[in-house]
Order: sequence, then C-alpha cells, then structure tokens
Amino acid sequence: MSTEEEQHPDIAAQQQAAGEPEIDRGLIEGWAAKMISNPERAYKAAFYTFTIAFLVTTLFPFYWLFMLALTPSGQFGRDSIVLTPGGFDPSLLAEGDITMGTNPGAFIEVFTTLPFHRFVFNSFLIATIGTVLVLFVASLAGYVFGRLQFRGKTPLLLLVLIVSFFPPAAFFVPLNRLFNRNFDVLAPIIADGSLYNHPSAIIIPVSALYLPLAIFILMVFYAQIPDGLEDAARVEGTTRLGALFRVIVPLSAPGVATAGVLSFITIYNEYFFSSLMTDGRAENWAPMLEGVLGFQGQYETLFNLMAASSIIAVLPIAILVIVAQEKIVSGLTQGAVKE
Amino acid sequence: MATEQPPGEDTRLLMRPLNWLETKSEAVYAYFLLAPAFALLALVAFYPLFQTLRYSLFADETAGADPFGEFVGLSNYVDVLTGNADVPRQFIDITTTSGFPFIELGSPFLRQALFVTLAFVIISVFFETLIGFGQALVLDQDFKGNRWVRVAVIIPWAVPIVIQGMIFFLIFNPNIGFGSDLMQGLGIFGSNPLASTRDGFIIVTVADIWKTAAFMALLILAGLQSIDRSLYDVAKVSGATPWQRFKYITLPLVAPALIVAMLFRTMDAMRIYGLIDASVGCSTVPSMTCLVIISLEQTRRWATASAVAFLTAVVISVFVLVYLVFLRDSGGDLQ
Amino acid sequence: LGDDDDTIEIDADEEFAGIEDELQEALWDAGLDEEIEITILPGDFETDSRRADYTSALDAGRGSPDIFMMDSGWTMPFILREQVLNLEEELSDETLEYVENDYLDAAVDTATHPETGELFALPFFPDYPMMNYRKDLVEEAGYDPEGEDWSTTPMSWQEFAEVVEDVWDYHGGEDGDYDYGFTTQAQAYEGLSCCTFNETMTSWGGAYFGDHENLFGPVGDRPVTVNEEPVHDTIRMMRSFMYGPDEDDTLDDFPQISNSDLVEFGEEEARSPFTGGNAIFMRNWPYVIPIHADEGEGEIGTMPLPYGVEEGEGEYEGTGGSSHALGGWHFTINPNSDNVDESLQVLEAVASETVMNTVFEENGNPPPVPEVLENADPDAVGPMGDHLDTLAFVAERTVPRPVTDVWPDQAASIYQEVHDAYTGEKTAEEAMSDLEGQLEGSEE
Amino acid sequence: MANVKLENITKRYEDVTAVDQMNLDVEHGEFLTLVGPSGCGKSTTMETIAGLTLPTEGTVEIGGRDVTDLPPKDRGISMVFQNIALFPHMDVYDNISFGLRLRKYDQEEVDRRVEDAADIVQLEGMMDRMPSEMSGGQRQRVAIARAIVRDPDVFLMDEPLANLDAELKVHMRTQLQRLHKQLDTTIIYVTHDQAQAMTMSDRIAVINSGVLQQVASPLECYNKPKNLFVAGFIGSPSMNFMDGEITEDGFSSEYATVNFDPDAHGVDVGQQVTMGIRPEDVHLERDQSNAAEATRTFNVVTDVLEPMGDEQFVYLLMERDVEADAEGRGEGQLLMSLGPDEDIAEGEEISVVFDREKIHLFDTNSGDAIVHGLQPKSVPEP
Amino acid sequence: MANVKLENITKRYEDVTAVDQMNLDVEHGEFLTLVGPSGCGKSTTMETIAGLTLPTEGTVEIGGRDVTDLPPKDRGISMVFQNIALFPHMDVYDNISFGLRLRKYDQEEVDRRVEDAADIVQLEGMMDRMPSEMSGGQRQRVAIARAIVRDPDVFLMDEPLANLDAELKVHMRTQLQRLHKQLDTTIIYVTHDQAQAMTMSDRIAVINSGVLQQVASPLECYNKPKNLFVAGFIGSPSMNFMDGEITEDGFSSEYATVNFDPDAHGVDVGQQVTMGIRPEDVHLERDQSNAAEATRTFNVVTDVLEPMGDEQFVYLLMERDVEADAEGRGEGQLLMSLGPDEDIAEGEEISVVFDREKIHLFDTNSGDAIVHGLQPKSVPEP
Ligand SMILES: Nc1ncnc2c1ncn2[C@@H]1O[C@H](COP(=O)(O)OP(=O)(O)OP(=O)(O)O)[C@@H](O)[C@H]1O
Ligand SMILES: Nc1ncnc2c1ncn2[C@@H]1O[C@H](COP(=O)(O)OP(=O)(O)OP(=O)(O)O)[C@@H](O)[C@H]1O
Ligand SMILES: [Mg+2]
Ligand SMILES: [Mg+2]
Repeated sequence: MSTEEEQHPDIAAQQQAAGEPEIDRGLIEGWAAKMISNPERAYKAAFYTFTIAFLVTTLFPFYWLFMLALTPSGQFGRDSIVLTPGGFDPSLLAEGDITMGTNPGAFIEVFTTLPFHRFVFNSFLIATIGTVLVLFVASLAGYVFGRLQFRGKTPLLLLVLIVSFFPPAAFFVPLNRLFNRNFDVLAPIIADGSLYNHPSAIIIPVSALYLPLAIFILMVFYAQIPDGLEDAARVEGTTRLGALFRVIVPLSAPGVATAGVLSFITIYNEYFFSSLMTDGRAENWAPMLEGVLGFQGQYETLFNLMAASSIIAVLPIAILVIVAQEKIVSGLTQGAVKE
Repeated sequence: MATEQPPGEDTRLLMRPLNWLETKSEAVYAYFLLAPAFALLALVAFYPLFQTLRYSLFADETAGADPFGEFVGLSNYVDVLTGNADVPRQFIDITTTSGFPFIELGSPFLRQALFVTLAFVIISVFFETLIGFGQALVLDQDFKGNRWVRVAVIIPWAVPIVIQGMIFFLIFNPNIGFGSDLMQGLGIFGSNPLASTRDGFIIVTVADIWKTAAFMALLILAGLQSIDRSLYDVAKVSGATPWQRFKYITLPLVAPALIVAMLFRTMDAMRIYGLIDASVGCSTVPSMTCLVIISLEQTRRWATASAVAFLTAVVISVFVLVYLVFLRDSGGDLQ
Repeated sequence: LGDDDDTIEIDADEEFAGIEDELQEALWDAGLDEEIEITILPGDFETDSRRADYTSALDAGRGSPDIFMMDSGWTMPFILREQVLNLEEELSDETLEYVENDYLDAAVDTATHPETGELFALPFFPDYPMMNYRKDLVEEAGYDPEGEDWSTTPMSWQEFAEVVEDVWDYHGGEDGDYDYGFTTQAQAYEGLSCCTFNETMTSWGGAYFGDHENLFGPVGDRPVTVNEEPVHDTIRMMRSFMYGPDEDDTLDDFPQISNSDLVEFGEEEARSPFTGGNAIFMRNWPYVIPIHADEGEGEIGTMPLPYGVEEGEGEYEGTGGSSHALGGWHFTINPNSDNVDESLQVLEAVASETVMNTVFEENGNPPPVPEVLENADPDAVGPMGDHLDTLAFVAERTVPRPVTDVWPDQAASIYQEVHDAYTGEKTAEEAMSDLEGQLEGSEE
Repeated sequence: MANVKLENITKRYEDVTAVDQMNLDVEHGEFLTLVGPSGCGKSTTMETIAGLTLPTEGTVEIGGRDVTDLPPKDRGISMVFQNIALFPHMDVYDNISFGLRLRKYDQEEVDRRVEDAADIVQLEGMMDRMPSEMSGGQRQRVAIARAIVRDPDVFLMDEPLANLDAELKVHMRTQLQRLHKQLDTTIIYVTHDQAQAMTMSDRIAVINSGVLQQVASPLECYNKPKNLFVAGFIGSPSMNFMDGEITEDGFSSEYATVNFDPDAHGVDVGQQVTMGIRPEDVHLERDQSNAAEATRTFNVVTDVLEPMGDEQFVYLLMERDVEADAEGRGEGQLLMSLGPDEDIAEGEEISVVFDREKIHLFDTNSGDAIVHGLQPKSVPEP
Repeated sequence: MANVKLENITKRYEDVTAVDQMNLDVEHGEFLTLVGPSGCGKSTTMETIAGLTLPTEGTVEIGGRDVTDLPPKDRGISMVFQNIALFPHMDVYDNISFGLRLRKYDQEEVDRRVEDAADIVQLEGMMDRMPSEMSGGQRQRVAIARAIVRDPDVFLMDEPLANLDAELKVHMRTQLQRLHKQLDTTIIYVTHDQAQAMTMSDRIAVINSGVLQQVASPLECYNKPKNLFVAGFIGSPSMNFMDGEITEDGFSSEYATVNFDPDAHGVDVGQQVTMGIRPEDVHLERDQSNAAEATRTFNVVTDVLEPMGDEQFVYLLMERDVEADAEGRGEGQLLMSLGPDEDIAEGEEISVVFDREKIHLFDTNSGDAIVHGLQPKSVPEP
C-alpha cells in the first residue's frame, strides 16, 4: 500500500512520460504487461483505486445528506431518495422552475426558523476555548509522561486513563449538582452565580473528559523527539518549559495539530453535556447541537432542515481540517530530527 | 565581553517560579507540570466519580424527592450481575432473537448489553483500524490534490453524532432512504432492519466505521509524518521491499500512535450510546451505556445507573490493561 | 441575560416561543397583572430530552425556569417526588374548582397526586389521536364518509379493516400507487406502551392493570392483567394487519391492510407516507392536520379510532369501545424559583377561556375544557375547523396514561414484549406471559 | 563484476546544482574516495549511486547494467550514511541484522555474520543496547557493521569514521582495507580525513561545487594536482601559493623570485602564474641538502609555531611588515613543517630554501597546472 | 572569570559508569581538549558541565560558583553538540539567532551578530535554508555559529569540526583560536582529531573509560605520557610498544634488546616493562645521525608501505616469520615514518635504529610510565 514512497515522485513523472507510446497493443493485455513489467505502475493503480474507494465511501453520505436537504418537506415518504432529491424533476426546468422541484431554500430557512448562526458561533467559541485549554494542559502533562522519568509515573498515567473508562453519564449527576449550585463568589462575574447557562459549564467538563486522549497523543509524539534538541534549546537559554513550547511542541506539529483537531471536533460535536448544561437558548450559549435538534420535534421532524443545518455546521470543521492538515502533514520532521 | 549581559533580563513574575523549577529534581518538576491537568480532572472527573461510586452503594428511590434510599453496600452490583435489578426491560432477550448468534451468558447485563458491546467493539475497532491505516497511507503520499482528499477523508469525523445517527437512520428508513431495499435485495437484511437486532447492529457498526475510521486515519497519519524519512533510505539500501519497509519501519514506529488510537477507540466504542440512540435506538441494539443512560434518564434509578457505570468501567479496564502491555512493548514510554 | 424580576420564564417549545406575544396578550386579557411579563423558552422538542432536562434542573435545585411545560406522560413522577409546587395550597379556590369540575378528567388525573388527590399541575392542553384518512380516495372507492357520519360514529376494527382493504384494493392494493392501506405506530418505544397499544387493547376490552382506576396505582396493590385473551387478540389483529391472516398467531377474519414496516414506525414514519400520498388510513395525533393542509396530498378526513368490543363490554371497568390515548401537556411551577407568586398568577390566567382559545387558534392545541372546544368557532381555528366534531367526540373517550413511579420500567417491558410479539419473535401468549412476569416483578 | 559508471550525472535542487555533469568510472574492486569541501556534492553523488535520489540528468551503471531506474534494493549496494540513521526502535543486533533478516538468511548464518561484523567494529557485548544508549562513536560503528554485514557488490560509505578516535580510526581503516581485499568489492568512500583518503584509496576523486576536478591515485593528486583547487585541497596543511608573473628569468612576485627558463617549462613571459610549494618542501637553509635541488635562499621571520608532536608547523612572514591574515596565510606568508626537535622560536629571523623539484606552477586565471617540478637549473642562481 | 571546576564528578547509567570520580580544573581563558576513545565519557562530561545531565555525585563550579543545581541557561555556557542538534523547524537564521532572540536582543544587534557568526563559519547567503536542505558540513557550521553568536563565558564544543573538510577544518580551527583570544573565554573541546587537539589546546585531558588519565599540555602528553594508555592514544600513528623484561643489561624482549643501566633508570632487574618508541623515532641506519643517540641496529623486513603524500609509513617485521595481525602491528611488528621520497619497497630487508632519547619505559602491569628517554650510554653497545 505504500505506493509512492517506493521511488521518488520524479520517477513517476518520468515513467508516465516514458509510458506513452504503447497505446496500440491490446488495451488490457498491454496494461497487464505493464503491470507485471513495472510493479510501480501496479502500486500506482492500487493507490488510485484505494483513493477513489475511500473518497466515494466517505463522501457519499454527505452527498445524500445534501439531497435530503434539497428535498421539500412535503416530499418525504413519497419516494426513496437515492441520487436525486425527493421531488426532483428536471422537466420542471422547462416550466421555469430552476430549482427543478427541489428546495434549496432549506439552507436559508435554517437561519430564519432558528438563530442557527448563533448556535454555530456558540459552539465555535466553546470549542476554541476548550481546545486551547486542552492543548495547554495536555501539553504539560504529555510532556511529563512522555519525556520525564520519575516515581509514580505509571500510576498517575493510569489515573488519567481511568477517566476514560466511564460513560459521560457517570459524571453527570454530581456535576450537575455542582454546576447548578450558587457560588456567591461567582455572582459578580456570572449571572445568578451558578455555571448553568454559562459556556464554562460545557467547556470545563468536556475539556476534562477529552483530556486523557490529548495527553496520550501528545505523550507519544513528545516522546519521539530526540533529547538533543531540547538540550540545545536549554543551553541556548530557554527554561525547560521554554524548550517544551519552542522546540518540542513545534516539532511535534503533526501530533499537536492532530490533538487540536480531535479536541476541537470532540468539543464541537459533544453530545451529552452540551445538551444538559444550558437551557437550549442560543443567547444562553447553547451549542450547535441544540440548533440541529431544534428542527426535530416529538411529532414533526424537519429532516431537510436538520440535513441543511448539519451541512452548515460541518463547514467550520472542514475549514479547520483544511488549515490543520497543513500542520499535520508538514514534513518538519524530515531530515534533521535524528539522534 | 565575555560575560553575558542580556539586554532584556526576564523579570516577569511568571518567570520566577519557572526559574525556581529549573533547579528542582525531575520529579518535582513533573508534579508541578501535572498540577493543572490533575486539578481539572479532580474537579470534573475524580470528584464526580467518587460521588457516583457512593451513589452506587445506596438503594434506588423512585418515589421520594431524594433519589437514594438506604445504604445497601454492593447489592446493586450483585443485582445487576445476577439480573435481579430493575434495569429496564429495555433489552431484547438476545437468546431468543433470531439470527444473531449470541450465547446465553446469565444476567441481562452480561447476556445482552455486554455481549452486544463486545461484539461491536471488536468488529468496529478492527475495521476502523484497517481502513484508517489504509486511509493514512494514502494521505501520506504526495500527489496532486491530496490536500482535498485529506479533507474528504477526515470530514466524516466532524459530523455530529446526532447527524451521523440520523443519516444512517434515514438511509435505512423505509420511507425515505434506499438502504433497506438495497440490502434486502442483496439478501443481507431481513424485512425490518431498524427493528432487528442483527440488522440494526450492522447499521450501527457501519455508521461507526464510516465516521471513526477518520479518527484512526488522522492519528496514524500524524504518526507516519513523524517518522524520520532517512530511515527509509537506510531500509531501501538494505534491500527492503515496500512491504518490508512498512512492516519493519513504518509499523513499529507508528505503533505507539496506533496503539493509543486503538486504545481510545476501544474505550469509546465500549461506551457507544449516542449513535445508537440517534439511529436504531437502544431497544434494538442495547449497549452497556444504553443501560446506564436509560436507568438514569428514563427510570431515574441513579444508584443502579451508577453501579452499571462502574461495571462498564471494570470491563473497559480489562481491555485497557491489554493495550498498556502492548504500548509498553512497542516502546511507548510508560515506565 | 438581565431578566428583570417580573419576567416569568416558561420552558416550553419552539412552537410556543413563536406565539409568545399572542399568549402574553391573552394572559393580560385574562386579567394578569400588566406588570408581569412572560418569556417562553424553546425547550427541547424531544419529549425524552425535555424530561431529562427537567430532571436535572429539579435535582440540582436550579431556580430557572419558573414554569415548566411537562408532558402529561411523565408529570406524575415529579409529582410523586414532590419536586414541583403543590398547587392545591396556592391557587385560588375559584381556579381549583374550575379545574376540578370542568377540565377533562383524564387530563386532571395525570396532574393530581394519586394518594392525596392534590393538584400539582395545571393541564394546558390535551392531545388525542384520531383515525385520519384520505377522504378523496375513500370517496373514489365508493364510500360516503359524510353521509355515514364517520366523524363521530366509530367503526369496529372488523368493519374498519374491511373498509381499508376495500379502498386499498380499489386503488391497486399492495402493488398499486399506495404502499400502505393503513399506518400506525408499532415501533418499540414509549408511545407503543402508553398510547397506541394501550388504546387498542382497551378497545378490545383489555387492560394492563384491570380497572382503569388502577392505572395510577396503587403500585403493588393492583392486578396485572396483560396475559388475557383481549390482549392476545389485540396483538393478533395487528399481526393480521401487517402480515395477513395466513401467518401464524393472527386473527383469521382480519385482512392484511399494511405491511411489517409498521414495526419500525413512530409518529413521523407513519405520517410521512400519508402526507406524501403513499398511505390511505393513518392513526395519529392532530398535529398532522395543519401539516397536511400545508403540504399534503389529497383531502384529509378524520374519525374516532375503531373499537374491538362494544363500549362497556370489556371485562374491566373503563374498557371497550372506541378508546383514545390521552396525550397533552401540563404547566408546573418550579418551587425553587424566586417568582413563585407571579408564576401562580400566570397559571390563574392560563386557566381561562381566552387563553385556551388563543392556543387552539394559534397552535391547534385543543382546549383542556371540553366545553370550550364545543363552543369553538370553526372558522377561527384554521384547518382544525373541519375536525372539531371528531375532536370533541374523542375527547370524551380517552384512556389515561398509566403513569406511576414504576411506569418507566414497565413501559420499557411492555413495548419490548409487544414488539417481540408483533415481529414474531414470540407468540402473543409467550410475550404476554413474559410481560406478566416482569410487570408483577416491578409491582413489588 | 561490479564497476560503477556515472555518465553525465547532474542533480539540481531548486536553487543549487549539487552535482554537475559528472562522469566517473569506478572499476570493479577499486577503492575510490570522493573528497571535496563541505557541500560540494559528495553525499548527493553517493545517493545518486544508491538510487535514493534521482539524477536530474544522466545515467548510472553498476556492473554494466543501467540501474538509473532501479530501486536501491536491486542495485546490490550497501551504504553507511553520513547521518548514521540507526533505527531507533531496534537494538544493535537488530540494526545490524536488518538486511540479512530481510533476505531470510537462516538464523545461524545471521548470527555468525553479525558476530563477525560486530567483531570488526569492536562492538562485542553491546548487542542489546538501544541506539539512544550509545555514544556517538558507538553508533557510527553500528552503522558500519550494518553495511558490511551484507557483502554487497558495491559499498558506499559516507564519512563512516568521522566520530571515531584516532586509534579506532586506524583500526577501522585497516579493517575496511582488509575487507575490501577479502570480499573483492568496489568501495566508494567519502571522507574529510586526508589520512584516510591517502592511505586507503586506489584513486581519489576531487570534487568542487559539484564539478569533478581530478580523479587519480592519491600520490598523483598530491604530487601532480591538476589544478589550483586540487593542489590546495589535497595535503594538510595545504600547499603555499604565491601569485606572480613570468619574467625572462622565471617566476617573480612581490615577495619572491625563482629562476628558470620559461620556454623549457612551457610558460610565456608576462603570463600570470601561481607558484605552489608544499610546507614540507620548504627547508631551512642549513638543511638544504634534504632538498633535491634548492632554490635561492629567502630570508623570513617566523610568526606562529604549531607543535604537533611528531612535527611542527612554522608560519613564516616573507617580510617583517606583512600582516598575518585570518587564516594565518596569505600573500607574503608561508608555512613550513619541521621536525619536532628543531629549536626555533616565534619572531626569529631565519633563511629557507624551496626544493626546486617540488615547485608547481599554475595558470592563475584558469587555475590549471602547468608544471610540476622545475627542471634542473641550467643557469646558476644568484 | 570563568574557570570550570569538576569535583569528584561521577555519572552512572544503569549498567555503565560513564564518568568516574573526575576532578578537573579548567582555568579562565584556557582551551582544554578532552580526548579519549569512543564511549569513554567525553560527551557525558560535557553534558554535566552544561547542566544537561545531573551528575550522580560531585559538584560543578563555573566562575567560582557552585552551579551543580543551576539550569543550563544560567550557567553562562554555550555548546556545540556532537549530534549537531539543529532545530529542524527553523531556518539557518532562526537557528543561529535563537539564543539571542530568547534574550530579547534588539533586532539590529541580532542581525549584526548573526552576520558576524555566519561570516566566521562561511555560511553567508544560506540564511534561509532549512537544515534538511544542507550538507552535513553546512549543518555543523550552523551549529558552531549558533554557539559562538552568544559570547558566553564558557564554550563547550563536542566534535564541532568532524564533518568539515581539511581546509575548512584548518580555517575553523584558526577562527576558533582567534575567537578564543578575542573573547577571552574558556573553551572545553572534544575532538578525535589529533591535529586539532595538538594545535589548539592549552592542555589536553585524556580520558579512558570515564577515568581521567592525564591532564597536561599537548607536548607533554606527547613526549611524557603518564601511562601506557596515554602513550598509545596520543600520536597518530601511535607509538610502537614491545613487552619485555629488565635484565642486568637493560631491556630485553623476544625481538629486541636495548642496553642501559637498570639502576640509573629506576627499574629492577626482572621487572616486566613495556618499551615504547614512536614511529618518527625509528630511523634508517643510514640516517642515524638524525637520532640524538642511536641504539644498536635492528635488522627488519618491510611489510606494508603507506604513502601519505608528505610522509610515508612503513610497517616493519622484526623477524621475517612474524605474521602481521589485523591491526598491522603487534608483537614483533614496528611502524616507522619516513620522508615521502625515501625509496623503499615492500619486502625489503633494511636496518633501523631507535633514538635512545625517545625511548619510553612503562611498567607492564600498572601501565605507569617509568622513564621518558634513556640516559646517554655509559657502556658501548655491541
Ligand atoms: N542514556 C544512556 N544510557 C546508558 N548508557 C549511556 C547513555 N548515554 C551514554 N551511555 C554510555 O556511557 C558511555 C559514555 O558515553 P559518552 O557519550 O560520554 O561517550 P563519548 O566519550 O562522548 O564517546 P564518543 O566519542 O563515541 O562520542 C558510553 O559507554 C555510552 O554507551
Ligand atoms: N534537499 C536539498 N534541497 C536543497 N539543497 C540541497 C538539498 N540537499 C543538499 N542540498 C545542497 O546541495 C549541495 C550538495 O550537498 P551534499 O550533501 O551532497 O554535500 P556534501 O558534499 O556531502 O557535503 P558535506 O561534506 O558537508 O557532507 C549543498 O550545497 C547542499 O546545501
Ligand atoms: Mg555529505
Ligand atoms: Mg560523544
């Protein structure tokens, strides 16, 4: 499966150029002969096959979701939605209906029915703050577990891990009581002195519950950086902590970016606490989840709006992934990171 | 000239404790850096868990204002394990459900929830790892447009669970989706996939793989990217075929990242709930966490819920121990 | 977040939040102090999530919101735990009397403490299922619903099934344009236990716990009566509808009028094909009527649900005859609120015809007082106008929800076993005898 | 048969041409050393031969086969990397035996070979250390063992001894030479160590900025450098150079003149030439008998002394007021080497002679060598 | 004032004692070179001084302050690492300026200094290369620039020139020496290159297996090695050794005898001693005038010749049937160095003498030196 690393990318280019003048052999026969005589080509073919397979399987549900969003709500239950939205009828185009019987308006109704943008913003803010918090705290802890030797390391690591053994529900009752309690000290900062309806009521538990994973990821990546670099930074005049943030963290860019993306996504999509720590009002920091669920009633479910809102809600993540993948894939570690 | 007199000597307050730390032993330094993490965990995890543990030792009280009755020790645990507890009859008795090869294991907890969960964990984690690895290898290549392929592969992970569940629920919804007809046509599904444990199980598993393979891919990709490329040069010269390079260089070097990914995937899969709830429902595919949530939310048996949560944790811990052994062997620094 | 002190927060849902202004006006018209303003929070649409929200709010002693809108299906546990304000001591005698005398009894029952008889919740609006049908299709097949007065004359299940079969066949049957002759809810979910199965079983003369007065308890001191013939027959009839009479464990003289998709159907799954023009008959709640008016195909007609045995011929008191599960919502007051007095004033105003009519007109939710419904102006209530007589008819033939503190456990057992019987995992007798064991277990 | 032939190899990176039109023919069984300044393209050349880098132009042949498109594993080579590049997750044994295990040698054979290799690099008893637990030199030895354990047709060794101490270096040097003879392999070697280059190689290839300067035996490079670059690069300390002009009488510069017949040496009067003389070919006047034929005497002042133990280097100023520049040598400055016991002090005035037979002349502009060793005098010097 | 003082430093890893009870006093402004075989603990010593490794025992003082507990950044040191350790995520400029930027120097000052440092290591114009785009030598030069840009009190340099070519090595050597004088700093240096150790250092510290063997000036180490280890280690090629016994007449071994008066040299008859003689102190019989005082003539057979350009090494067998072992030297074998022009062939029979004044005697058992240079003969040799 490791197709390309077999040879330099420039080989591929050259081979493609060289492969041109063989067209007139039997198509299949020629192809097979090439495969055998040139395993690189076979790898290449396998590579493209896999890539396309992955693309189709990951993207099809989104495509389907999009079709669902375009389906007018009256069309549910009439025909199955497969490749075209329900009610899709190209012949309507002739009648001047450019939507061809679909309902692109769903993408606007999402915002008019509910302040969906505000929900997304809330989630975005909560996820951003949570991610920063997680990365900072987990960096410190991951560094300790990945690079330092001290007594009690394994037990402490297990203690962190134990948090992940429990379903979130196991934390809920005590946390709910805690976060709804009125703390007079908090009263000047937060209306009515309890954390309910305050973003931190989501940020704190969700970050903490995601923390073990972040710590483990960072631990693994930090452990891989050779000691020499940290030593060099310390000699150059950083503190140990400085060396962590100036050398270890940037060098673990793939790991940190991964932990960051996962953290953001996890918090952004979190299900349990998000739905319980606010009263569901956008102005009370209710997250995007409440927005999506807002289209679902006991009776009537606005499937098309749920689908449209999901697509919209996924967009920030898509942007994040585009940005972060640069980091994840930056070949920083090539060449000079060596013992 | 020889003495260093930096112009902007750092006198910020923040620096003082950091400087103080420099001279301390590695252990003191370690504890200091761990403090924030443990403070957060103490507040949000250890304290609630301790409370929950306490709750699990009391009787359920469904009528009074206080949800807990008198102290009963471990009897909630005993009841859950022996099937005497009033955990909701939310779970199909798998043994009599056709078409799904479950064995009779005793109490409903063990026979249904545990078994469904374990089957789910093993199947889904296996395929997610396999597919995630494949995806990561593809994403690790340099090719035109790989940036977009990367986004496409990772994006399912970004889909909120509610929506993930909804997509698959709707695809297999007899009115709206096409999935049931397709699968029935292929002879894989029975007549009511959303009401059948076997078919529902497949739907949930596929949905989970669709979404979480991306998680594996992301972590493995990061691991792949951290490998010093000159090692591949050495291996190439040593005569390694691509497969051997994968086996002897890539695999062992991503192993720590891979095992961490699998570890957390396993723990997550063990706690599967949201997806089930949002797609086929807990009554079709009962998992351990379903049991907790339903006891908690629906029947308000908090003590029983707490006991089930702890039992879940015990089951998970068994798996985790296995992983930790692997992680240590793979060179992940645990000792 | 600067709520000034006189604003009363009512946690309801998106739809009520949409008519906040109208409601406010109506409350003032009904005599509410002009100083008191309300704000309506769009709580979760999903009833289970709403219950979870309220459970955690009340468990944590949270002071907001001031008023909860609670599903009559799960208000009882809160009452039993005395987590909501006891209205008996707080409301004016006038209002208490109004509720006691004029409100729909079945609704008041779910708002009252079963042991003390004290009122803890104010019924806000009830909800009743009806049989909806495609009037146009039925008429094409040669029936005359209006002439035969379907809207207030219940059929027996036997008659009903034959009519459906006939109309369906007329339109091509299974292979024709309509996949379903009839849709209802047979998913394994709470709605099966409390409502769909409950009402059908009742119409066959069966019951969970004997006489209807036992539905609210006393737990442990009432018979469990599920493993009996009427209950078995209910299941067998449903199996006939789904699989045809040739299958095992069915009733021979009931034709197939649907298919086994029903075991995956909740309200929405049942509604989609109907609204989408793919089903002819449908058991569902009145919310489908405004939706159908908006986007549905064909003309909708309504009638009471069919009966299995004649009214009064059931073995237990309250069973037999056309029966309709009672849904609906109540208002309760958060005892931890700082604004209990104002909240009480709001409830006083809610218990007025002005408010009831406003709600009915704006949202289509029927008034909790039958008399108000009878006096309603058909032109003022939009699409509901055509169905007032059916509504009034079914409002008098309701089956209360059997809500007690153990109901959540029991509901799970019930829908699980019934569903198993529907799908053929077990025979009706096996399933009901298993259920009997489980219910008796939870009654201890 | 494993000769290696580079034809017209060019490797360009974005902004650098690392290797430029290189043609190199290494015979079977030859020990060829690539030398050249840092960054001149030695490693790049090695990588091209190994197939780790694809040349921008040109072809590589090994054993008569065109291997330009073959992957490294099919080229029959093994390589020691400049950056050592041990597998961090394998212990010493696994690192060394990696290539053998890939080829599925049986366990005994692997053990035997690993033991032999470890023996050669003196790593016995460290078989289960991890790379992170070893010193720099130990790691480098593991890297060497990993390459030699496999007896390939061609060895590529990029600075394999850089981190070793003198004694071990000599030991390894001898070991490699022995191995070379025993196994009858071709070795291409990169080193910055003159002693290694001189003693081990059959031929040396001198590279500058990616361009091959001279390929010849070590002594030929030393004695008959093809151009100024090679002359300056080979030999440590390096040759003394003086820029001057050809006059009727021979060479003349600001600081020195040397008499000879321009015609007999193929230079033209007025030509800009650079004269070169190695430090060991500068003799004290009193020792002039050591020179085959001495030039006239130059009076100089000693500047810096560098005792090396077995010899000492003396920096000389041709005139007292010459200022020594950063490198210690420049116009008007001269380095000579003396026996360790010669009694000499800094700032002393002494007289020295050059060995005429060891004088090199280069064209200053093109840098090409013109003459190596002046012909015997026909006219007596003043 | 930045002297460095190690007191009783011991560093133990699990199974290795890397540094053993080391006491070392480096004076302010001194240039001290640590030498020793690979794995002897040089890097560990450096790390201890830098504060990167905590010694198991002992204290480190810099400038009179006990810094054992101070972090590296407060010790006023800078360091060139053996493994180079460039920050792979920073370009050359950022790598070099890292320490300055940490200390918040203003931009101009940073630019100026970086430029100067880059100049010294000849890296101008490469400021925005990434480490992965550079050759080995270029990387090493960046590492040196990073260390010198900061003018600290103490420089620690672990093999800073290993990857550089001879010319650049000489250049850098001179630059470092100049820097050393200019900045008046203390330099502690590790190298495997004898030439560097000899030419640059004020003193050399020879380490073996973590134990300090001798700390003295380069010439003293060369001429008066304190024990067998130092004698063998310093000097390249290294000293010839012969094991033998003291007789009434002096030294006697299987292959050679040297006459002297045991009493006058502080040895006892019957004592096991090892005689040492450096290759350059073995002379051809016909050149014996070059020796201060020659021993008797030994008839030997030449074995291998190694021409080095400026000299040649000749391996001699004391008897024809002696078999040369792997290292080329052993009992009965001898290495001598000759001028490059001596005409000599392999397998020739020749006669050589030793320079009596250059003969060293060591106690074979303890390894300690007994005598450096025999006293002038009182009895004529046979
Ligand atoms: N982290 C470690 N764990 C165990 N042993 C170690 C560790 N680091 C070094 N050693 C051992 O300590 C000894 C001294 O190592 P050190 O790096 O100081 O040697 P060195 O003198 O610098 O050698 P070289 O010249 O080869 O660089 C070696 O035997 C080495 O194997
Ligand atoms: N990946 C790269 N991208 C850009 N330039 C590069 C790259 N690799 C090498 N170079 C440049 O190519 C030239 C030749 O590099 P090479 O590594 O072959 O030098 P070298 O002769 O091995 O030097 P050294 O003796 O210092 O190891 C250098 O100028 C170097 O900076
Ligand atoms: Mg190189
Ligand atoms: Mg070292």
